[in-house]
This record gives sequence, C-alpha cells and structure tokens, in this order.
Amino acid sequence: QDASLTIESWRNDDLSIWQEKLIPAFEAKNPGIKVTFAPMAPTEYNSAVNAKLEAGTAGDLITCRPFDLSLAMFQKGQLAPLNDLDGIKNFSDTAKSAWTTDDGKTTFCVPMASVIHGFIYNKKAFEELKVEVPKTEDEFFALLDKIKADGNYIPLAMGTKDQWEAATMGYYNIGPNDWKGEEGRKALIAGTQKLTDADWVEPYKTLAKWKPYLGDGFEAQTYPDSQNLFTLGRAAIYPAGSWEIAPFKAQADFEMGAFPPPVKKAGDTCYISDHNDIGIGLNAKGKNPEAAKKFLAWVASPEFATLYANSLPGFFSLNSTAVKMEDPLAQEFVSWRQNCKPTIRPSAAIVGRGQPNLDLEMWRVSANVINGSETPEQAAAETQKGLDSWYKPAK
Amino acid sequence: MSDIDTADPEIAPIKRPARWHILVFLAPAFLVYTAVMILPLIETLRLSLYNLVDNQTVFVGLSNFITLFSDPRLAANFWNALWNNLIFFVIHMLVQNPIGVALAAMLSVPKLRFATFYRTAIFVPTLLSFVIVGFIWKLILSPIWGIAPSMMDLVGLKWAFAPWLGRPESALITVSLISVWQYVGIPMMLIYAALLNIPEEVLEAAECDGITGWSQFWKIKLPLILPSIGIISILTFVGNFNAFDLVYTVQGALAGPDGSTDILGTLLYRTFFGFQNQMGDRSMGATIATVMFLIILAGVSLYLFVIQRRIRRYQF
Amino acid sequence: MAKARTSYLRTGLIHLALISYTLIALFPVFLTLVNSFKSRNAIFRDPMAIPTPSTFSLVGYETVLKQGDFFGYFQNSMIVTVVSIAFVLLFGAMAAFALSEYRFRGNLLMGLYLALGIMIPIRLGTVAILQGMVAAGLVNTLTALVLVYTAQGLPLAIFILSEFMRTVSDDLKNAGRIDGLSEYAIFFRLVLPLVRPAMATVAVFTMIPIWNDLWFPLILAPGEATKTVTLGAQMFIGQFVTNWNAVLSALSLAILPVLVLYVIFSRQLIRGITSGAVK
Amino acid sequence: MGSLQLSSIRKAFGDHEVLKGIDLDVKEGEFVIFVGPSGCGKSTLLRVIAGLEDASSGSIRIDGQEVATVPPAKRGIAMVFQSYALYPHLTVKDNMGLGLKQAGTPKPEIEQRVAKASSMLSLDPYLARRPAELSGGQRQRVAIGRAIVREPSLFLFDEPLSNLDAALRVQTRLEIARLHRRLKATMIYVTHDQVEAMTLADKIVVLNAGAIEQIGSPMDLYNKPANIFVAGFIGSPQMNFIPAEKLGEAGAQGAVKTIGIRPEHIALSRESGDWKGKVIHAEHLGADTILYLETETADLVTVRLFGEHRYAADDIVFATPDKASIHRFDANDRAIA
Amino acid sequence: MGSLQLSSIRKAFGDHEVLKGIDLDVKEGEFVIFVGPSGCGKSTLLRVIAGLEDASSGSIRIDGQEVATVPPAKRGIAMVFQSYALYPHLTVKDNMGLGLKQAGTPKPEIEQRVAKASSMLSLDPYLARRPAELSGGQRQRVAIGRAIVREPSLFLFDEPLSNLDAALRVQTRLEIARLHRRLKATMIYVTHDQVEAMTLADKIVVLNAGAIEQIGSPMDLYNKPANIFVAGFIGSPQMNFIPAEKLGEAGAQGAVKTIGIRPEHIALSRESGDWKGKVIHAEHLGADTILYLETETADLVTVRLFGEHRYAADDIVFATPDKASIHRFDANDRAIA
Ligand SMILES: Nc1ncnc2c1ncn2[C@@H]1O[C@H](COP(=O)(O)OP(=O)(O)OP(=O)(O)O)[C@@H](O)[C@H]1O
Ligand SMILES: Nc1ncnc2c1ncn2[C@@H]1O[C@H](COP(=O)(O)OP(=O)(O)OP(=O)(O)O)[C@@H](O)[C@H]1O
Ligand SMILES: [Mg+2]
Ligand SMILES: [Mg+2]
Repeated sequence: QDASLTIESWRNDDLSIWQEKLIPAFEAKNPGIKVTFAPMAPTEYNSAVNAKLEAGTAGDLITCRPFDLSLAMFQKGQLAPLNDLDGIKNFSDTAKSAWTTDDGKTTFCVPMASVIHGFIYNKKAFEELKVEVPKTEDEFFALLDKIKADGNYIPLAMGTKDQWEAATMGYYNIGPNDWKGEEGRKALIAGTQKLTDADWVEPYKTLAKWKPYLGDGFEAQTYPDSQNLFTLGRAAIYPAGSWEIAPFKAQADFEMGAFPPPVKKAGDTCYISDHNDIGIGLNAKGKNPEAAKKFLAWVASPEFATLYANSLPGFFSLNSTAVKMEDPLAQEFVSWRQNCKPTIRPSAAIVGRGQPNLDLEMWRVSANVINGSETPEQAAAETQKGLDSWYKPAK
Repeated sequence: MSDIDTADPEIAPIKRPARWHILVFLAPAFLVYTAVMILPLIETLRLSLYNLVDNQTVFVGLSNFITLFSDPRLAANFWNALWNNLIFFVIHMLVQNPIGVALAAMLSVPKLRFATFYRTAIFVPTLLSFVIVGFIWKLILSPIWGIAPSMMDLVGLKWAFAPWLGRPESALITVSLISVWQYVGIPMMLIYAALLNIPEEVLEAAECDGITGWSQFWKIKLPLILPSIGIISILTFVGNFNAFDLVYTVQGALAGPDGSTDILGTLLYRTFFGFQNQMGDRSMGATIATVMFLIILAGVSLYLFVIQRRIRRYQF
Repeated sequence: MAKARTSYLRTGLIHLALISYTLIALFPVFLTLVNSFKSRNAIFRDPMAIPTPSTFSLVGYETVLKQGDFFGYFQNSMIVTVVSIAFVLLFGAMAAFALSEYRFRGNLLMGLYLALGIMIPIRLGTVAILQGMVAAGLVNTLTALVLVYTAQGLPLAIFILSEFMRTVSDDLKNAGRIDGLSEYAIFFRLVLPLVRPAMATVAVFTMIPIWNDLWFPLILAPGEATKTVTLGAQMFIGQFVTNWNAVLSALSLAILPVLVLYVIFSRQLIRGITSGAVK
Repeated sequence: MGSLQLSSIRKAFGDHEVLKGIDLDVKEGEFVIFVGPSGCGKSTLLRVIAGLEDASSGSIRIDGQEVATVPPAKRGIAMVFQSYALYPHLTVKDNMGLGLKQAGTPKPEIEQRVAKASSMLSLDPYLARRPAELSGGQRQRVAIGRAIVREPSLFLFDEPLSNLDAALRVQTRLEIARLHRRLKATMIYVTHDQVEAMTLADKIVVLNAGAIEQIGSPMDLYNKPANIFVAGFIGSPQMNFIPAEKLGEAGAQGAVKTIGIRPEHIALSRESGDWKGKVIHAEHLGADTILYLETETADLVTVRLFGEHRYAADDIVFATPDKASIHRFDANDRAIA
Repeated sequence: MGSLQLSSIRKAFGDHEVLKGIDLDVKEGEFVIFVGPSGCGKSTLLRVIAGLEDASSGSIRIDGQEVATVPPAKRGIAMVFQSYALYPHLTVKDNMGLGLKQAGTPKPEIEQRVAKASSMLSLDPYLARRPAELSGGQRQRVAIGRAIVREPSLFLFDEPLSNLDAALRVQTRLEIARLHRRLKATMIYVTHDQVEAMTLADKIVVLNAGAIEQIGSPMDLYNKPANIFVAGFIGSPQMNFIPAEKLGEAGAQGAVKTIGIRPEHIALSRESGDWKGKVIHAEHLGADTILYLETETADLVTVRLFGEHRYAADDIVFATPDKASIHRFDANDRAIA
C-alpha cells in the first residue's frame, strides 16, 4: 500500500537536490512510498521540530543535528534506536559518534555527512601576487602581509558580526593544530586539560593577529557579506567550511584552491576539523515506520552516499565505502584526511551539553578576541569558568 | 463571568433585569481568547514551577526563579537584557512616539495635498516582514557595500560613519532606531485616527481665539488625544518588552556583539527554544517568561489602574 | 481648508518634513524592490544602482514562481489574513463595546484579563496550541491559523477599540435607545460606523503580524495546500546560503497584497472624517 | 396611553443636587411645558423621565406602571435632545427612519411617514444630506422629525424650536399642536419661549433650582402667580416689583411686602398720573414700545405700550398702574390672594 | 477699528450655492443683525467673515484691508458659535481665559476679565466645571463669555441667546448692548428673536436664500419693508397678506397686487367694521391676545390685541384695518411707496 513520508529538515538549500535527484532515485526503487522533503529556515528548525514532535505532528523522518541536540531527542523517546537498521554497519564508530549514546551502545541517526574546515583561496589573486599556498603559520602571516601591502584584495574575508564565523571558521579551524585534535578534545572532556591551558589559548592568540587583515568594518560584516566579498573577487582568502564549495562554485567566476590550516613549524603533524554534521533519524511515533526504515536503509547505502556527496560537494559522506567525488575542490579538502588527523569540534560532544553552552560561549569570545575587546587569556578564562560552572569531569 | 449581568449596586440602586447583552458581547472574544491563547499560555507558564529531572518533569516550586536570580551567569544575562530593554524602550518613547505624533499632526492638517500618499508611504515599513527589514538595513549599514558611507559622503559626513551594528557601544541604539523606523507608522496611525475624532468646530473656535499652529496642537489637540498617547505608550511598552524578531534578524539570536543588543525577548527565545547547539530549556524559559510577564503586567496595571483613570476622556 | 487658514510657509514646511520622512521611509523599500530585479552579483557590487540591461535579472522572480504554488500561497495568506481580521474586528469590537459602555462588576478585571494576551508572546504556548489543534483535528487547516490569529489579535483590538468607543457621545447612543434600538442595534448601527477610523487602524495593526508570521504556519499548517506566502518565501533562506534574489522577490511580491489591504483599510479611515460627529 | 406620575424624584451629580424632590402628575394626552431658568434641571428631569439618567430616588410611573427598571427603548417615548444628538453617519432620511426600521415597520410606511415629517418640517431638499452639511435650524428640525415619525404616546421635547426663525417657529409650533391633537399623545416640552409656553401648554410647570415653584394653566400663571419667582418669570418684559412701603397708602395693607405690576398694566400719559418719572430708555419694537422709567415713588419701572409711540429718553411722563391688575406678595414672597 | 466691507461674496458647497453675491458695508462700531429663514446662509456668512470658510469669490475687507488670506486669528475677531464649540478639556474659566493667555495677557488681568464676564453671565458657580457638566444655557453663556473677554474690535455672534430663558436673555441682551457701547466694537449678530433684532440692531440685514433682501434700521424694516418677504419676515405674528382684487375699492389702485396689514394694525369690534369674520382660534398670551379670523372678504386674518380679551372660537367679529398702516405690493412682490 502507499505510504507517504515527510522529511523534516533545516536544509532549505538542498530542496531542489532532494526533489530532483535523491527522492526520484529512491522512489524509483520503492514504488508505493512517496517522500516529501519539507525543509524550513534553519533558525526555526530546532524549536519547530521539537514542538511538532511533542504534539505528534512531526514527519516520519527527522534530520539530526549532531551530538547533544539529537541525543536529547532520543532520550525523550522521540527518535527511535536504529541499531538493527540495515546498512548501519556501513558506518565507522567515529562516523556514528555524533548520533550514539554516551555509552556507545545505541545509534539513533544514520550519519549523512561531515564538513571539513580549511581555507579557500582565490587562485587568480594568488597568481597575480605571485604567492604560494602557505604551509606554516609564519608563511601564512607573511602571505597576508603581502596581500595587504598590495592593496588590491582584502587578505581575509571574515566578519565578526554573526559571531559563529569567528569560532567556526577561526577557532575551530586553526585550533586543532594547537590542541592536537582528538587528543586535546578528549583530555578536555576528561578534565586533564583546561581551556586556559596554553594549547587552548594559543589559537586565540593567533586569531587576535587576524584583525589587521580583515576588511574595513569587519565588526559589522555578516556571514553573507564575507561570502560575497570572496566570491565577488574582492578578498583573497576565505576561512571556510567545506559546505561553501558548492555555492562558491556557482557564484565565483575565478578558480579556487584550498589549503588546510597551517601548522606552527614545518613538519608538525597537521590536524583538521572534520565534523560530523548531518544525520537522519526515525520519528519514534511516526505513522509509517516500515516505509521510513526502508528509506533510512537506503540513506545508509553507498548509492545514496555517492549521490549525495556529488550533489552537494563539501558535504562529505561518512559511509565507510569510499565515495568517488568529481569536484576537484571537494577532492582537495578530502585529501587532507590522508595526511592530517581529523577531529570534531571540541565544544560539540559532552562538554557542549550544559549551560552556558560552550559552543555559543566560544562564538562569543572568539568574536571578542578578533574585535580586540577581550584578550586571548580573558577569553579562555571565561569559557573555562562557564564550563566549570556545570561540568564535573568523571575522575 | 456570572457577576457581569448584575449592575454595580453603587451606581444603580434599582435592580435591573439581567443584562444578557453584555454577556453576548463579551462571550465570543472571551471564549476564543481563553481557549486558544490563555489556556496554552498558562500551560506554558506553569512550567516555570517544574523542572526536568532525569527526563521527568517534577514540581520544584520557586526554585527556578531562585536559580534565575542567584546563578551569576543567568542573573547577569537577565539584568543585562532588562537594562538593554529599558534603553530600547526609552529610545522608542523618545524617538518613535514623538515622530509618530508629529507626523500624524502634520498629516491631519486639513486639505493637505498628497496626504494619502505620505501616509501610505510612511506606513510601508511597518508592513514589511522582518526578513526584509533585517536584510536591507544590514545592507545599508554595511561598511562593505557602501550605501551608508557613500550617502554620508554626499553630505560630507563620511568621517562619522562606523560599523555601528558591529560595535557594542552603538549596536543597541542602531537596532532601536531601525525598529523605530519600522514602527513609526503605528503611533502615527493611532494618533491620526484620534485627531480625526476632534470636532472641526472646536478647532475653528481655537483659530478664532488666536490659538493656531503649534499652540493649537499643544493646548487643544494634545489634551484631547491624551488617551491615545496613553495607549501608544503602553503599546510601545508592551511591544518593546516583548520585542524579539528585529534583534533576531538583524543581530542574530545571540544578540551580539557580546550581548549588547540582548533584550528580554531574545533572551527568552534563546532560553526557551534553544539555539544552535544550545538546547531549549522550557522550564527556565517559562521562568523568564513569567518574570517578563510580571514586569509587563506591572506596567500595564499601573497604566490601567492609575494612569488611565486619571486621563480624562471627552466625548465628541 | 480655507486660504485664510493656511500659510504657504507653514504648508511648505509641512511638505518638506513629510517628504523628508517619506524618503527615509521609502528608501530602504526602494532598495529592496530595485535589488529584487538585479542579479546577485549586481546586488552586492552596487546595491544602490538601478538595474541596467546588464544587471537586470528576473531570476529571483523566476525562482519564486517556479518553486511551489506561489499563487496558492497568496490565496492562503489572503484567506487567513482577511478572515482573522474580520473575526478580530467583530469580536474585538463587541467586547470593547461591552467594556466601554456598561458598568458592571468585574469590568476592570475583565479588561485586564483580556489585555493579558498582549503581555506574553503567544508563541510560548505553541506546544499546547498544537496539541489542542491535533485534538480538534485542525492541523494543516487554515482554520487553525485563523483561530490562533484571532486570539492573538483580540487583546490589542479590544484595548484600542474600547478607548475609542469611549469617545462616542452618550447623547447619541441615548438617542438610539429612545429610538427603540436594542443594545445590539446601537452597537452595529451607531457605534461601529462611528469608530470606523479606529477599526481601520486596528485592522491594519492586526494584519501585519498575521501576514508576516512564519511561526504558526510552520507549526500548524506547513502542508503544501495550506502554506502561506511568508512560509513559502522562507524556503529561500538557507543554512549557509541565502538566495537573496528569491527572498527579495518573494517578499516584494508579498508586500503588494498587504499594501492593497492597507490602502483599503485606510480608505475607511478617511471615510470616517466625512461623517464627523455633530455637536 | 401616556400618563405619567413622578413622585419625589431626586437627582444628584456627585454632591450637587440638581432635582430636589419633584412631584408631578401628567394625564394622558396632556401638553405639559417645563419652564425655568437656565440650569434649573429641566433637561435633567426629561432625561430622568426618559430613563437616560437614573434618579437618585423617587418613582416614575408611565401608564401607572413603575418604569425605574424599564430601559428607555421600552418606555414608549420619543425625545428631542437639546443637543440634537443626530446620527452623524446617517443621512437626514435615515436619521428619521432608523427607529422605524428597527421596529420592523414596512418600508413603504417608513418612506411615507418620513416624507410626511420632512415636508411638514420643510426638510425635503435635505433628505440625502448628512447632519454636518446642515444649518443649525435644519439640524434641529431633523431632530424633531426623528421624534415625530415614531408617533409614540409620550413625547419629550427639549427646547425643540430654539434655533428656528420666527416664521418656522410658528409653523412648527402649530404642527406640534396639531400632532398633539391628532395623536392624543402626551407631550412634555421644555422651552424658553413665553409664546410657545402660553400657546401650547395645557399645563405649565415652573421649575426653579430643582424644585417646582408652581403648576398651572398658562393664564393661571399669568394672572395668579403663586409667588414672586413665578410672577417674575412668566411674562416679558418682567413684572415690576415695588417694595410696598414705598407706595404708602396703596401698599399699606397688612402683610403685603411687595407690590407687583406687569409692564402692560401700566397706562402712560404726558400730563398726569400716579407716578411721575423720566424715560431713561425706549425700545421701539414696531408692534410694541417698551419704556424704562425712573420714577420717584417706585424706582425703575418698565412700561409696555401697544403700537408705536414717540416717547424718547429724558421725556417726563406719568405712569398709572391698573389697580385691578396689581399683585401683592408677603414677606415670604408668596402671593396674597 | 472694526469696519467691514463685503463685496459680492459668493460661496458654494459643491454645486449648491449658499451665498449668492453679498454686498455689505458695516461701519465702525455698528451693530448689525442678520436675520433670515433657517438655512439661508447666515452662519455661513459669519464663517466667511471670520475666515473659517473661504468665499468662492468676492472680497472681504476689515478696516479697509483685504483679508482673504489673513488667518482668523489675525482678523481681530471673536466668534460665538451656534454649536458653542467649547473646549471639552478645559474648565469654564480656562475656556474663557485661553485666548487671552495665548495673547500673553498678564495673569491678573485675565483673572479680572474672566471674573467680570462670568459674573455678568451668572457663571460664577460653574467656573471650575467642564462643559460636559453644564446645562445647554450654561454652555451658551460660556461661549459668549469666551468671546467677550477678548474684547476684539469685531464680534460675530451666531444665535448667542437661543438657549437662554427670557429673564437671562433680556439681561444678557442688555449686557451685550452695554458692551457694544463701552467697547465701541463692531458687532455682527445672528438671531431669530425679533425682539433682539429690533432692540439691539443699528442695522438689520434680511437674508433670504443666500441673498440680501433688505438692509435698514429696525423701524425702517417694520414700517417700510421693501418687499413681501421682508414684510412677512419682520414682525410676529406675521403680516396679513390679502390679494388686492379681493378687497375691491380699497385695493384697486394701479399696480397693487397684494395688500399687507400687520395683525397689530387691525381694530376689532363685535358690532361693526370693514371685514366680518369668525374667530377660528384664539391665543391668550396674557399681555396679548392673538385671534385668527376667517373673514369673507380677506380670507384668513390674524389680529393681535393688547391685553386680555374674552374672544373665543366661533365668535363673530368685525375687523377694521388701520388705513394708514396698510402696505401695498406690486406683481413682483415689491413694496409700492
Ligand atoms: N458643509 C456643508 N455642506 C453642504 N451644505 C452645507 C454645508 N454647511 C451648510 N450647508 C448648507 O448651506 C445652507 C446655509 O447654511 P447656514 O448654516 O449658513 O444656514 P443658517 O442661515 O445659519 O441657518 P440656521 O438659522 O438654521 O442656523 C443650508 O442650506 C445648509 O444646508
Ligand atoms: N453631568 C453633570 N455633572 C454635573 N453637573 C451637571 C451635569 N449635567 C448637568 N449638571 C448641572 O445640573 C444642573 C441642571 O442641568 P440641566 O441640564 O438639567 O439644566 P436645564 O434646566 O436644562 O438648563 P438649560 O435651560 O440651560 O438647558 C445644571 O446646573 C448643570 O450644571
Ligand atoms: Mg437643558
Ligand atoms: Mg446657523
């Protein structure tokens, strides 16, 4: 019999991809199941979905934010466990970590994609200025100086108005090199490191040095402003997340390249932020659990992985099966996984679930540090203080 | 509601027959409003007395309120938001309402040409959705795209330009002024309607008495529209203390920079519905909502029981 | 008015002031409209420029019209807005009349009770409202929206209208009573027409948040058949990329109907003057 | 239908007592006129009768039935307000027709009754106008028209003719008299116009400061005023009052404190008479001449003469009161029969 | 100060012409009264003079200076509105004082002038009240008070006494006359009261349907009306008009079409006289008796007798017009000298 499924999502951006590619592919294989992709503005998503789940009007399939938000939904019994779903074994534990209970026993969302941080640059500008991609921090700043001296390009396209840019594209982007990726992150959770330790303060210090290279009035520069500055060719380097790849390709009329966050000294191990970002789960009170499970199994399949990763270059599949990607820039990003150690954002798991929210705190202080209204030490102390107020690491 | 069909004994010593019409007039509004608005809201505010413990809602009495005011971080956020909100309100009272009244006064000049056009034009911002208002003002004030700087350049004021929305000192004022820009239409419309109510002959008598122009406004019109001024003040108060969307669209849910534009509304929404990786905390949200409600209720009661009773109304 | 009563200087100054303010009010709107006809690059390259042949682009509008049944959304918005306004005005005016005209025990308390609604954002009650609508089987219907908006609009309407109703002359209502008019007839035939300017004002105030609301359509009636314009427009607001062309186009389009409604209502306001009270 | 009994009606605004115990009995079909100085409570009394204002105490019976709790609409009355109280948003025609429409009167009948009232009040050209476009007198006529189309059994008129010109006033007065006769309706009418009061009333009620001074037929009040207040209030120009002791022999009768003589009851001659005096002001009204004299015996005396007379200021004249028309009042200002 | 010239003033509301070319010359210090049927344009003319309404054409000069573009406040006028137009939010005292305050008059002087006006108008007990708490007559007095405290050089009064009782009306009328004399201000005054018009006016302007019918002193209008309209309008009860041909010999003089005779110029006798008739209605006003006769020769004739007379309906009487007081009018209704 016919079943119709609705996918709740915050990905308005992907509406046409779902409608034109993904859903037809699924429906072709599963006659009798109709799927609707119902995205909404990302800012409304959490609250709207929560309300709907509570009242029982949510769709069968719920797009999962990573880590604690989805975990909370699962704990409230709104998301069904998916341990026995066909295809769930296609994912590594790391891939599943964002949607698995703390004890590692139950997975409740099918991982869909992760995003990687780095820097995207304007190749044309680099050629004009005859500069090379930097490997170390010193090279990086020398490069910025050079661009600035030339005056044709804004060295770095980033603003602090929306705050999250400062943290996500700044602190989380370059920080892993200092706190040594997962090592530092786990130590933080274990309580053996503190945010006031040098490894965690260092990235703020680096960030503070970015200020002169940002555009005029960066304090009021919003995220779209930064995107536009770069794609309109007015800025040379864009501290990026891999999700920018597709839109940048569509908008920029110049060649782009990418480089990972520069290391302190040549030869240091490099770390990249490779963050699980999107999953998809099953509404525990959905009306068509069978059909929904079929769909989820399909999402877990390599077929979906290939389709998805190629339709949305920059959202990298978490599927263990290697995915062949066509986009060169996306390949560039993904290639870093080979040399560098990936890590997720430090504020995402476990230390991110209390009040004040560590993630939001880091947004705020990162912006403050770049604006110069706080010193790196103050910033670090504030975040640690917030964390201390509720987080008691298990001994 | 059973008491409404008996007359106040002090006013009419004579027992009147049941005045069912009062009930009929009140019933539809009362029912819809109670069922769709009040009951759900009570249901929500009730949460302020509960908290989530191990995924179970348990009654905790006033402990949420104690937490709100004792937890240094929550309390700091709250006082910061309250203070910002006061500034937000003061700016509206000082800028929006006088401008609105002035515009209405000018528009009500009899036989003014193009009055309809002006009125419509000035009201257009009020009709806009926040999405547009946020987008367009960010675009205008952006140092990058150059609208504001180049326009200020035209009048030789370029030096005075700054990324206002990005600076903690100026962001709140800027956002308030954007809100003023958007909402001037409301006091304007209300005052305009009130001015239309004043009988022409009274104004003519004033003309003959030599009370013209400004003094006519101050001495005749203003006292006669005082009840409406009262209304717009209280509406501004209520509106400002509930405001949220504009800050949200212009400055984001974090109401940056560094919380400098955080008002009670944004604090409440962030707390209640959560934001990004911060989970919504219904109980604390409801607690903040209750406190806000009490603040607004105090203001409205002050108005209803003290000010409104002092304002004289005139029948025309 | 009389030549004798207008000085050219004063009228000139008034026009000057009004024109200045009109410019301030319209400039951003003008920018919105202008930019909705430009390509994305052109928007950000030179936001102030008028579209030229090279920058002119209807891509925003095309996207909007292609994406979903936009005219259907318009229709939904229109129905919801107009019906809600009608209810708010009717019920609100009735309650306001009762509060302003009759003295009964609990009058003030009832007034306060009916004003509570303007003090708490109705959004907070979302979950209970949604549950209620589920129970009533009204999810994904326009009725649900109408109910919520009616409830939401009532407090303000009652608040404003009761103030204006107090200015209606007692003699007039008394003349009606003597004429044998029932209380209902006095309300409908005398008081309502006389507070028309205030009704128009309330209609406008009620209309704006309804038309621009995103939240309740999203929660109560997100279905394709019941989508409203604002909800339709917000699908162009993405997580990382916002399709500004489409957003500007959709919202520019969405201004039109409200503007029309506004003009209609403000006509009523003007008609109010010509029947100014006598003595 | 239409009888009215008021007993000890009191009404206070705050602590200002406006009606101080009014007792009045109006029979079916009677035409009763209230007169009294401005602010004495006439309008208030009408409003109390109409039920627009609650009396502070006392009872009102219409057709024998206590109406304190009966709403105005159910009292079977029509009222013309001093302030007209026209419906500003309705045309003249609709102003007049609304009550009938509300009562469910068939359309053609409404049309016909409105047409009749409007032609009687010369309002035909204005039927489609709104009150704001009418002159003061026209508004007043609309207010009258609105009351009379409904033909109730009790009419309350508050100075209905005060803004009309003489011709129209006479005409409307006659129409009201005719209406009264035709409908046999009870009418209560407030006026300041002596002619109206004298010609229309079956019974005049003289009010002063919230209390009734005298009730009587017009000629009773004119000929036998109960006290100085009524004597002075009825008749224009006012009766002359002369302290009795001034007049010596003429006034020296027992308790008489004040002598009253109406200006029209004084004969004037250039040659001789009782009181010698000097004309200080002369008003020539065409049909009458009013002279203000400064006399030695009786102070200031007003004299009204029929027709035109050539007296002018400073003429010396002799005035002789008509003995039969002299009124006498005691120390309490009460008339002595 | 205070002279006024109107020349060919026209005023139309839409295509309804209300004033049809008014020419008028008012000298300094004159007291001019406008009379005319309701709706003839009196109030409109006052409003045009005040500057509250623009004339459609024509010129207005005050003190010789064209004032078409001068705002009301600068014309040096005060106006009493037919509808009072009091400031609802101000007390009686402030209503009267506001204009002075605006003009910067020192406080003690305001106090004193207001006190004077209020005692003159018997408003003292009401000084602290607001208009809504006043009776109709009290409101009217406040409106008068507001105008007179300002002592301008040109007063415009629109039926200022229509809501006052007889005594107060006489008193206020005298006060206005005194004010006129004292201030030497020009006054333009609209009234429906014949007595007011006859006693106050230096000059009466009779308006009819937006045009001037006659201008003249009160006695001129009474004795020498220019046409039937004026003859009929001035004098109450109205002049009797009898078609000339009905009267045979008496009327058969050349162009005479209509004969006019005032009710007060007809002598009555039970025995003999020119016209035999039957009394159809008798009005006993005390000071006067008005008889309506049905005569054979002259149709309906009104007769006014001085004092009380015992005539009653159905009495047969003989009426004799005073030959010297007969008015004659031609086919165009114009008086024949
Ligand atoms: N605003 C208006 N629009 C249209 N017609 C009007 C307006 N004002 C007055 N009129 C008409 O103009 C004519 C003259 O009005 P005006 O008020 O001058 O009369 P008036 O002589 O003062 O009468 P009254 O003695 O009854 O007060 C009337 O027929 C009236 O209906
Ligand atoms: N609402 C009120 N509040 C206080 N006093 C009032 C109110 N209404 C009337 N009065 C006072 O009551 C008294 C009687 O008023 P009312 O209107 O009955 O007088 P009136 O006899 O009709 O006078 P007029 O002939 O001037 O119309 C007046 O002195 C008036 O000032
Ligand atoms: Mg009265
Ligand atoms: Mg008039």
